[in-house]
Amino acid sequence: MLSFLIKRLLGMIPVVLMVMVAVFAFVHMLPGDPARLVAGPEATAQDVAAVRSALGLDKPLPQQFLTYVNNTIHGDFGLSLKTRRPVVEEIGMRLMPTVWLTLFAMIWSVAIGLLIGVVSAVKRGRWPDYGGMILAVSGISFPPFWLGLLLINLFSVRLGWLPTGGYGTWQHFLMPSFTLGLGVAAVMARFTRSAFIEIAREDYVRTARAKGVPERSVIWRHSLRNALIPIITMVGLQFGFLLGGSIVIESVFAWPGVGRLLVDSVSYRDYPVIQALVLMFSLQFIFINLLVDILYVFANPEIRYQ
Amino acid sequence: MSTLSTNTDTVGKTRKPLAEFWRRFLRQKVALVALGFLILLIGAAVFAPWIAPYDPSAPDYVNVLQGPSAQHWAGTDTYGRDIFSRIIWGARISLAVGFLSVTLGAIGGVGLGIIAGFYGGWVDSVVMRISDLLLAFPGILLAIAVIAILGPGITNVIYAVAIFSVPVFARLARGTTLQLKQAVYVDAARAVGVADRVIMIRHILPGTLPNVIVYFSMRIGTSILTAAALSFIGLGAQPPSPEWGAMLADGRTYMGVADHLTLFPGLAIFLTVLGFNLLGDGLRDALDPKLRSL
Amino acid sequence: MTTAPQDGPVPTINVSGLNVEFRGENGVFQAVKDLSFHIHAGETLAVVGESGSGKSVSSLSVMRLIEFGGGRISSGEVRLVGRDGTARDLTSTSLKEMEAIRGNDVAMIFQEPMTSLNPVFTVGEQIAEAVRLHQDCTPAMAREEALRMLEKVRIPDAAKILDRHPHQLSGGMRQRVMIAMALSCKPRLLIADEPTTALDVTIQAQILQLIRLLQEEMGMAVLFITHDMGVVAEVADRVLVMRHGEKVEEGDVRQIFEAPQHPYTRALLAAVPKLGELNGQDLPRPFPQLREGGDYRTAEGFDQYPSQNTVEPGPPVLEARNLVTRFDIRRGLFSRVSGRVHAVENVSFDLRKGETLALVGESGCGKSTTGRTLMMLQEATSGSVQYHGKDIFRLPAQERKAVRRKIQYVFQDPFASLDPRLTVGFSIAEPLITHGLASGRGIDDRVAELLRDVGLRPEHAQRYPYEFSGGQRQRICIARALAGEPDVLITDEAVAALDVSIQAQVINLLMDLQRKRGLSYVFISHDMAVVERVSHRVAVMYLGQIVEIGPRRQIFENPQHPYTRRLLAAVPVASPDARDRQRPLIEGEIPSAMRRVDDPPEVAPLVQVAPGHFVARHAIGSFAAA
Amino acid sequence: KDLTVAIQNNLTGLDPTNVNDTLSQTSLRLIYQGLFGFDKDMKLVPLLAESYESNADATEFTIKLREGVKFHDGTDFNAEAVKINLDRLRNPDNNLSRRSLVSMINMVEVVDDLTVRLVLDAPFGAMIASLAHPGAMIISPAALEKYGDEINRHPVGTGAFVFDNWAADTLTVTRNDDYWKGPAKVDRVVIRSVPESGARMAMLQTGEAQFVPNFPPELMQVIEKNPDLKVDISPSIVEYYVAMNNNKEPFGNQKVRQALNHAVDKDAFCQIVFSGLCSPADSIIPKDLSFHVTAGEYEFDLERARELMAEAGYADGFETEIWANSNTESLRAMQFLQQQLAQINVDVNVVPLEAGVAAQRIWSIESAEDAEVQMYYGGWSSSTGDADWGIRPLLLGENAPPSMFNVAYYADEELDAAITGAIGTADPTERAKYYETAQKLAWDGAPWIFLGVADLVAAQTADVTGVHMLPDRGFLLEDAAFTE
Ligand SMILES: Nc1ncnc2c1ncn2[C@@H]1O[C@H](COP(=O)(O)OP(=O)(O)OP(=O)(O)O)[C@@H](O)[C@H]1O
Ligand SMILES: Nc1ncnc2c1ncn2[C@@H]1O[C@H](COP(=O)(O)OP(=O)(O)OP(=O)(O)O)[C@@H](O)[C@H]1O
Ligand SMILES: [Mg+2]
Ligand SMILES: [Mg+2]
Repeated sequence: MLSFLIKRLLGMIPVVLMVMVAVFAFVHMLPGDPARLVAGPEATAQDVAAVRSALGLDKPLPQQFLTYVNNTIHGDFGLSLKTRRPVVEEIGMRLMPTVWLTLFAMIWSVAIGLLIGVVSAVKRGRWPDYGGMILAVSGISFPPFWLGLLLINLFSVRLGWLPTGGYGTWQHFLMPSFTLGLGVAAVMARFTRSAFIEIAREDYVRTARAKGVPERSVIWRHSLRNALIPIITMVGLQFGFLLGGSIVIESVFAWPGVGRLLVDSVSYRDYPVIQALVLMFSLQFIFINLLVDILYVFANPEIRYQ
Repeated sequence: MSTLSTNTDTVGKTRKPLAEFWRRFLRQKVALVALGFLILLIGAAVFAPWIAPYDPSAPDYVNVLQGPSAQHWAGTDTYGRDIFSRIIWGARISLAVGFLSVTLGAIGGVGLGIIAGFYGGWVDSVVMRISDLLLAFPGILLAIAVIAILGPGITNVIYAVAIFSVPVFARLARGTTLQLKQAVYVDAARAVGVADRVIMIRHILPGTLPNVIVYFSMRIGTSILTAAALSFIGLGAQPPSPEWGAMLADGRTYMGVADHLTLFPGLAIFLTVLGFNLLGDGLRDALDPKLRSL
Repeated sequence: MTTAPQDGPVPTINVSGLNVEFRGENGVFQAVKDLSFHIHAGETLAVVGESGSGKSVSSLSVMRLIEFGGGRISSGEVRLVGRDGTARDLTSTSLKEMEAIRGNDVAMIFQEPMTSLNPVFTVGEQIAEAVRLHQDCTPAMAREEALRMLEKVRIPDAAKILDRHPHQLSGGMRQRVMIAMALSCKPRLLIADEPTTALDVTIQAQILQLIRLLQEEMGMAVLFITHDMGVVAEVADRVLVMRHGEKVEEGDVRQIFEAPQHPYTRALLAAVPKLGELNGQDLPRPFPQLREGGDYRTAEGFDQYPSQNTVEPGPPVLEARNLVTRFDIRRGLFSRVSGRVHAVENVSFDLRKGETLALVGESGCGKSTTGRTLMMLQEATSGSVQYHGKDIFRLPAQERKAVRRKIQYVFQDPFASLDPRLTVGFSIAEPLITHGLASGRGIDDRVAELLRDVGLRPEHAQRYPYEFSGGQRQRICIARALAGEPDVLITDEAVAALDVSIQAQVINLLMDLQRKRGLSYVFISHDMAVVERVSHRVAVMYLGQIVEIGPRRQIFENPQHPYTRRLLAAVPVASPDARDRQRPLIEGEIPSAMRRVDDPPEVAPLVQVAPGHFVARHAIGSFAAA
Repeated sequence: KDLTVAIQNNLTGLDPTNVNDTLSQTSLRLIYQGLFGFDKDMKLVPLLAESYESNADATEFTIKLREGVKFHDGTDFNAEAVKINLDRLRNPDNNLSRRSLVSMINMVEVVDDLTVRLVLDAPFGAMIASLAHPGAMIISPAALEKYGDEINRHPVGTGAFVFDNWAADTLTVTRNDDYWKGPAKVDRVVIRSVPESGARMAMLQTGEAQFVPNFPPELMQVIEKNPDLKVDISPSIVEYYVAMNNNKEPFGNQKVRQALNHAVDKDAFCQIVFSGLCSPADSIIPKDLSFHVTAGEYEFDLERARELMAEAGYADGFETEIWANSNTESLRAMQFLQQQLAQINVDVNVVPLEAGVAAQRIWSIESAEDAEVQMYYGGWSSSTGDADWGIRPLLLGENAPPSMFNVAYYADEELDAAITGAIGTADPTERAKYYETAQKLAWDGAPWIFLGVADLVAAQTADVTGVHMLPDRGFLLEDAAFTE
């Protein structure tokens, strides 16, 4: 187990390096001059030139890249070009809101998704199936910002039950995590249904019934455990998407998270922040992948660490 | 004695898998309805110039922001343009983006995923590491990168969305392939002398399809919305071409004042995505002979 | 023929007028028609019949599991006397109530041991769950009970096995786990659906004895489904013969064996291969076939076929030389090879045109791996295989494809070797298409012909694998292998899943093909009686090595290696008179073929004891050097 | 009670000398003050200064400072503090983005504890206006000493509120009880960034925010229906225009430029793009900027436009491209222009540009010859509140990109002379004359399609008073109070 972990982590080093090269290439390929944006709309050409040299952006690219790699290895992510706060701090204060939001959204949506998926699979071809699937499909078809605004209108403005946005108490989590999780719940429901139908005809399910296992347990214990592999894969992927992909929701609900930071940084060409964020996303992705692989083993002992 | 006791019946035809698949698909009622709707939609897109009652980009400053009426079934927008006509014309763009981008992504992804899973070794490593890289990059960022490099416009949006669909399809397909290539029937095909290429297409690809189709149909919705998001930051369809997502994004500042601006494009997206998803479910079920007798 | 309740005690189960149907696309299919039978406590009813005759469906109906497979009990009554002594009709019991009956009053051992255990739970948990469900006890007590059951089915090292997952166990062990699970609640009725079909004779002998012992201990009624008349003779008190979903005959085991009434039963019995029937004969000989209306008791009632001398002189078609196939077991951070499975170790043999070489041995001895290596499905560690003098491991891709057509393989697991997403017709057509052997309507015609050849109907081409019974699937696989018109056919337990009559037909078919086309066979089997019928030569494998190889007659009449003798002794004899219920249980599993890297097995050339008859004289596993 | 203000974007920093966006600058006015400032009508008022004098040619300014003012950290405000601040800002080594405000200063002299004298390199009539800009606000010298570069995160000024906390999207300040004008009436001010306009409106409705500056005009109806809310509409100094690249054919032709001006219905522009909360432009600078005069009118007249086009040899029109930053409002404006110009056969291709791309393709070009821009839609506000910054960066010949913002690449000698003449003097009447000439010349030359000056819309809860928007889109919160 331990050696498996170590091996997996070592195997990811090239990915991280590739991400670093890619993100560096990416930010420098983006048209747009950060010096110009930093210097501000009223800056003259000289101002811009001064800013550029102060930021070290006038150096040859290979040199900039080496500096970037060197600094990154030493844990120095530099200052945000935009706010001049350390990048670590800039990301640090937005990370947890995003992580909590994602977790919260993930937990309820996976739970609900599984429930709908299983019920649909079990009642296949009957109305709970159609109902569940149409519900699930609606979840994906709703443009999130539209839904978000509708929710705010209903629960905050009309009913006054929930705050319109911002990060704080548990009430603050309800609407954003609902909006965010809806798509995931839909994906989960449909994948669960699909995986579940595959499993339902396996011989061992029949064996379970033959020994008198109650139908509920046949479904939730014997079948679901086996259907978990594709489900876990999907959860992993969705999780990755959510952490980086909650941009729209963070905007609508004024959530101080990293998704918004990313978009802001891109439009500001805030190189250090973009680089650090993408690196963080990829690390987090690697971590989730690892977790998924570990879960695989728990879900299905036939899969060995390879 | 070489012919054993048999009831001599009519000679059955060896049904080709495709024909068989069709026969089963035709029994999926909901999917057929969805297919019907989508065909209608595609028809509307193709024949938009004849169907749409108004020019989708002709302004009418006298009649701006009007609610639905007999003249304008879905009302008018800020410029007094007929929203219904815009939705019909917009189907061209939204369907193209939604469908083409995901199709491209799926073809690329599934192909790579199957090859990676089937051959394993370094091929697998390379394909999977690249897909990890793409996955680790937030999708919207990737899209911005593609468009920043290729320039804005709807075609490039299609490429952008296609590229960031690739890794997930690759993963899905690879996962199933890893399972299926262990199957005895793959060995059996190989023992008969079937080429690797044919094995991948005939025996492994169909096995990956149920998951791929489900994801495919969901992805279409996502990509319509992604295209909308890109349109919104100015990287998508060129104004004044009517793109549903852009219409929705535009109209949202009028929510509470002129709700029909978001309602109708929202509904169009909703129904289209719903259609693709239900169709996807139907296809999935038709592909799975095990489900037949249920 | 109805089974009126007889005098004496009430039978544990009484089935009357059972009808089961499947609703398919092409209308309703009646799988079981008006079936009636009963079994008393302590009694064993064997159900025999050809593949697809409705044996499994009947038993699943008794369990009310048929509903989950798409079937429906359309009428009939299944009256079971429960633990509390009251009889109730299971067909009108709600599915909810059935949960308390299943596993408790009725338990079932399934036909497929490999897939019938849930891969994600430890076997201990799976047994303990059954205990917990029906007995009021704590988890710890259930676990205790599970351990006791495992010991009872004589799994060595039961305490350790308790925490293993199914994939870590061999087929034989899994089947014993299934039995332990079924018996854990001491059911009133045990249904065993071909519990030993997939197993080799030594394990089969163990399991049969085990069921019988436990039956005596617990006084269960046993419904034993099989197509092996040897097994029937061994275990049954009464026998029920089924065909096309109907009961054709029922009676006491002696009566059935000695005075069968129905022609089908007679045909069945006539087809039973009996070990030693070909004593004194050098050549293989097809099974006699009962003539229409012929008397099964006299040789005159049968069409007899002459011995076949199909072996052609000349260079061998296939020559295996010092074939070695090992599997590395890797562990740890740097994937160090920590052990090797010596699945095939230094195997050499020739195969001539028109010859059948049987490969026999226990489960896991490397038979399939040898076959797979010959097929180039498994890379050989070393050694060579020559086909018509060409080393097939070193052929260019194009020639390799051609060779693949000429050497065909019938896989051990018929269900797994058919693509579930393709119609069987297409699967059979695949070699034709691949090698361009037919086109257009020609394909359909050829497929229809092949299906008929193996005793199926042409319209079966449109069906999917899951719609067939095990035996039907096996025949489909044979049809597919024949489609490419091969020279060499490697059949891996090709007839193991077939009922005797079909088995005889298929074997006769194979031999017929051999005669007509000069086909050569590598016939992998654990059924010594069948092997005796078909083979010219026999190779006995043990732990990856050939321990004895020679002409069939030599091996059967004058076995030299102790292992060969043990194998022959374990074969059940298809006569109720021959049963010896006091035979001691053979304990344990066969030793593992996995070894440490630095501990290779001893290999040595075989020693010739008679012309063409070679025997290993060096130590292999538990057999010491002689 | 706390006052919560919901704004659209995140603040970019807390060092006034080093931020560029109006929102950050205006928010910092809570904490910091300059020597001069603006009242709610953008009229220059002295704050930390009491009065000033200048010599005739606008090269020396002597400023009298207010007495008894203390920074939040207890440091005294005095001439030395002013010198330290101005010297810090104008020192090129410090790379402060607002350096251009004071770069013309040659020397800062401490005359006595409460008097400073600024000596300039060259005459600069707009000096005092520059000092009123938030970029020239005064920071505590002790804090500068203490925090160095970190001053960006630890602002210490003399304003009505003391810095409390700056998190990801919220700035919190608390009342300064020692404020020299007397303590403010609210305990705390919270400035939160809420990107979606719909969400900002919702916050007003639920009472989570009391003031929303830059309120989208299209949502006014909602506010008007709600008795607890009100809107405040005031004129701005943001003028919208389309710059036509004079180096590109056919925009080098004055007749074409004038034709385009006649072809656009400016009232309709105001209606469509700003829901009517806007007035058509009548000069190159907005009405509320000092020295504004009405320069003329290009009435909406398609006949006249076609005539002019024909005269210029473009009767059949031409094809061109319009660029703008991509946001809802410019997209709307560009589509509107596209439709309008189509009436005289000018076929306009709309190209919205993402902010970074715009910066690259419009402003960061190597030289004027490389410019690809044909038409550019944008708005401009003079952040110093002076006509100079409203004209010079946009129309002076030498100020074409990359040096400044003359995207029209307009170069007219007479106009250039008027613009440079105006900064050569500190005498208001003389400056007024120069600017009148400049405005007339530029209007006639038509380097732009003159569009309109948008109104400012701010929404607030009815129980709040004393919150105002400034014409440059900033806001004043100092006098905020709750009525009970
Ligand atoms: N789920 C099903 N759907 C449709 N037909 C089925 C199904 N299961 C079984 N059958 C059909 O019912 C008949 C009886 O099958 P059954 O499995 O009982 O055979 P069997 O006697 O057990 O044969 P074998 O010895 O090969 O196991 C066969 O013709 C089979 O094709
Ligand atoms: N891919 C593999 N990796 C590791 N070990 C394997 C592999 N395939 C087979 N083995 C091992 O090789 C040995 C021989 O297996 P093989 O399947 O050839 O046995 P067999 O004689 O066909 O047995 P059975 O009668 O049960 O089919 C067994 O111990 C098996 O566990
Ligand atoms: Mg069966
Ligand atoms: Mg085998």
